[in-house]
Amino acid sequence: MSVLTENSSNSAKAPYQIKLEIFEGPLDLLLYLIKKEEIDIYDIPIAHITEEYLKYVQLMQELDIDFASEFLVMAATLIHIKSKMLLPVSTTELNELENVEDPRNELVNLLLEHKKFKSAAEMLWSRAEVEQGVFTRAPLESDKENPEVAATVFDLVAAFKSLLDKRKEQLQVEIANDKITLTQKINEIKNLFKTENKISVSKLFLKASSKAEMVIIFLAVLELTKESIIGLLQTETFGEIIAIKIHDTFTNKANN
Amino acid sequence: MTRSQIKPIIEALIFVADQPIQLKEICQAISEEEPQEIQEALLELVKDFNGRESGLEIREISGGWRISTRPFYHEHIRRYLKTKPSAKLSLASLETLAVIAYKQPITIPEILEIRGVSSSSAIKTLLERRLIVPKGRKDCVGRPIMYGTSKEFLIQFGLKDLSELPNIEDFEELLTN
Amino acid sequence: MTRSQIKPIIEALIFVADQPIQLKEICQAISEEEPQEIQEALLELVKDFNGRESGLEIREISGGWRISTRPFYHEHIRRYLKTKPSAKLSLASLETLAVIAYKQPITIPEILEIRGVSSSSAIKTLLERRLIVPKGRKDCVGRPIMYGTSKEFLIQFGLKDLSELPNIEDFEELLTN
Repeated sequence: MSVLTENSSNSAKAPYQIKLEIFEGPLDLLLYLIKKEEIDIYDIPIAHITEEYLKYVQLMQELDIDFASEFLVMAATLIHIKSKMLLPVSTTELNELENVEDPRNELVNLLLEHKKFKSAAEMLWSRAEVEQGVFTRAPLESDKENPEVAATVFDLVAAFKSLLDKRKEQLQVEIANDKITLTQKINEIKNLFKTENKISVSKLFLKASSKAEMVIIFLAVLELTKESIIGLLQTETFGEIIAIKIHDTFTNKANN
Repeated sequence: MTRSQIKPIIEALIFVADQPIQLKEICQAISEEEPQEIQEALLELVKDFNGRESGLEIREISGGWRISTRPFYHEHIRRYLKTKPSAKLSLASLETLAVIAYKQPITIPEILEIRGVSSSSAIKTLLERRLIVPKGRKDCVGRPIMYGTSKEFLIQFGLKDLSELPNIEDFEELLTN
Repeated sequence: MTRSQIKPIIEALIFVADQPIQLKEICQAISEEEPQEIQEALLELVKDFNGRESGLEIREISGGWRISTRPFYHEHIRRYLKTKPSAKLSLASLETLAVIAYKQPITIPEILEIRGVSSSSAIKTLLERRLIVPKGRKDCVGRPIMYGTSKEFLIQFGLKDLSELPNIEDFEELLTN
């Protein structure tokens, strides 16, 4: 997440100095605050840091910056720790002071762990920097004896997924192609009526080679009925539906 | 630069070039030095490099310079290339393997339908590498052979059993966008 | 064979291999000699080869041996190849990679716990760059996929093997000092 933050020290008087900070997550933001306020990580003034933290979260909200829900979870954690620290410690607890767990411990451990991995990332960064300057020989003829792509299970899933996606596209294209043939279908049926006066609708469907084509035939019949070029006739309930030619001049139209 | 500073650069350039590299190209890459000086450094480098008791040599070939193995060692090289591990797959084989892994048991016509292209040579490779095995015949016209993945497949992809095979949902979030 | 006869063969084999070649593979190609003798010859070759004033070096990387250019000469090589350094990983991706490298095998929820933030886009990048690979499933609710680093990781970060990574606790000392 990127956040515009005000420059801390003289924000009251000087006009806000805005600079861009990158916080990868709540732990990053906390580490930033600890560094900025020069706080001892082993003795965090939790009330103060919570206040500072909430200021930033509020700022993000005000600036309408899209930030991860993890930031709010951490805010809740901080408030929880703060409230625990405010609770009076009973005398019996005081007697066994060493056994009383500091409510900040878990957070401190998280922060230290996070910091370690940040340093490890920097180590990787500088290693990569060196290795980027290292080149291996150009491909040789003999490499081709093994024309290969390294493969892991991730490659398997990715290959399978892209095949499925390709298929989905193809199906869509097929349906799209069929849509173009609605006019053709209408003309086809019109042509049939040049020589016939009535045709059983189920016979029209028999010619369909796919579900999609059946839908197109159905649409074509509806279209022709709407334009009163043909009429539909059913002599008994659930009986055969017959299409009958009604528009006498349509053959001439089609010939034009 | 001194000559002993120029020589390693030339050596590195010859090494990374995918064609015999020409003197002209070397001079372009080391533009801060005089071509005359570079040519002399090159000749000295070749003499040094080839003077070692080495399996490699720098040779002038079709107007350029190239590092290659000395013919004397070709027998051992051939022996190595033959046994070269082949844990890797071509893209066609990988795709076919993916279809078989996720849709097993599956027949060749069914694979054809999913991939849209004939996969017989990929299937041959996969069989040779023992990544797939026949799993009986399908009860339909022609009774085609069905294929599935093998134990070797599990080993090569580091899976305990087929249930460990990641499914698309596992990567949904990662594969989209 | 004498050692000075074995060394050039090993050199030629390292050159021909298109990925770091393992001692085991070298021994298979020179089967007439004892592995012990071959190993000693290899180490002597590396010492000789790298002792020269050369633009190249033999390095042990990702469990094998490879000839590559020395980093010092990258500028001239880039000038010749006309390449720019490939896009580097973001620090966020590197942080995720560091967590995976030190805690492998590790699941996405576990990474989230350590990093305090979801890492799916970083994981996607790392998978695409082949720096990490799925390593089976964890035996717990939901059986999430576990991830670990790949051979390519070792190569890109110039590591012999994972044990060459500095100890993570050493970073702690750096912090406290």
